[in-house]
Amino acid sequence: MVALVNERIDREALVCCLRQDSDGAIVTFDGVTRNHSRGKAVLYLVYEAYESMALKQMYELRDQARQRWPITDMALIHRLGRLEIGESSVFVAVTSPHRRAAFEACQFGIDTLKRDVPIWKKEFYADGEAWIEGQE
Amino acid sequence: MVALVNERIDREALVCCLRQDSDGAIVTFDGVTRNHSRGKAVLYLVYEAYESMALKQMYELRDQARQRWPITDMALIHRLGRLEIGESSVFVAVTSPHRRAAFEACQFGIDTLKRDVPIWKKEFYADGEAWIEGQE
Amino acid sequence: MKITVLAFASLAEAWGRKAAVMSFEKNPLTVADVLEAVCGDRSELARYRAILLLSRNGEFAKPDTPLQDGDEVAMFPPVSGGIN
Amino acid sequence: MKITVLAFASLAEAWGRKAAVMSFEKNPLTVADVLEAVCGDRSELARYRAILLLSRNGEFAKPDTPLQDGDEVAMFPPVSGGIN
Repeated sequence: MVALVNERIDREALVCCLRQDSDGAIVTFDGVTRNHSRGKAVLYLVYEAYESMALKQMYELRDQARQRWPITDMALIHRLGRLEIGESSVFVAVTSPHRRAAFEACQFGIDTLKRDVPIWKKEFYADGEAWIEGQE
Repeated sequence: MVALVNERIDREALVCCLRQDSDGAIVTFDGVTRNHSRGKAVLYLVYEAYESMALKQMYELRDQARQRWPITDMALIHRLGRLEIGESSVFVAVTSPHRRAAFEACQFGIDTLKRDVPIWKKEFYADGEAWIEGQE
Repeated sequence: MKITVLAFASLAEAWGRKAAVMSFEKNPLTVADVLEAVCGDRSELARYRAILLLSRNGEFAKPDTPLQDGDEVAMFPPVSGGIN
Repeated sequence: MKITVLAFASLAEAWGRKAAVMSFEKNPLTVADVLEAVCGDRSELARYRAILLLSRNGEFAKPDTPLQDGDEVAMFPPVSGGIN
């Protein structure tokens, strides 16, 4: 499953959908909004995407992962819009018969998504706001 | 949280318990019972542990992980008794401000648990049963 | 030639809009021509010239990528990246 | 000296029990003495002698680890390991 969503990401439902009886390993990464960033207290965040391009790249990313590793499937979900502190902004789940491939593919998934997929984050503070861009 | 349990592992509850507002990354590993093993169809499984020693080692493992990586916390849960196909036998979750440490610590956690902690698996087939031992 | 131009994040705020359909007489037309038309004499966009990313119809593009009537060109800042 | 002896998994099945309290006259006593008392002349346990793991009071032990009255000694097969 590849998706951009406006509602809460339901980890449990995603993992259940993804899993098949031949899978022995599920590795997930959950990116959660933090209450501090660069020394400032963050009140909430807004994520914006170039949606059509982001989705296209996320599908390509999943296909690349499936070619490089013997995994069963990969889910890539990113939330958009306003998020409160502690909510998941991004969730990557990989199912696989064996765990090593699942770990590697999951890390590849989130690293590539964060680096390449056109999604931006704006942080809101008590005294202002800032786009977080180009922070590789 | 470090535990040996006889009931279903509630991933969602564990992740929620573990997370703090300073965490930006949650990496989880979920080991799920498979319907095939070494070419045979598996009907169900039973896990047995040397419980007091296993728990002691799991606590040590968590402490080692916290010393080696800048993580917030690690949960290590193993289920014992009879499990059906598709159920989680083991769950490792790591929370951390940043993701690289979370991935590394989670992989260390499951690798070390599987290698060192005294827990054994017995597979039940249509025509018999077998302990799976020493399969590193 | 009509080109749909999109901008995102801080670049959209600096530009004051997220999308526009722009008409061009020039032919052949490239991504650089669109960039020039948008950023040309606007000082608030000047700082983006060196860092912004460009796409044509959802694929990354370069300034010399040629355009056709009806194409969608997007300009955007580097993505939030991998710190977390 | 009374020693609680535990066995697990296939070793418990081969031994026919999971736990026993055994008395020893020998002093000093080592883990090897307990192993000998359990496996000594039982052919069904012989194959385990080379591979089994030993512990004393929940910590891995060696055959020459000395024992005290009331200690818990466990004998067990290698754990299921890392294939999955």
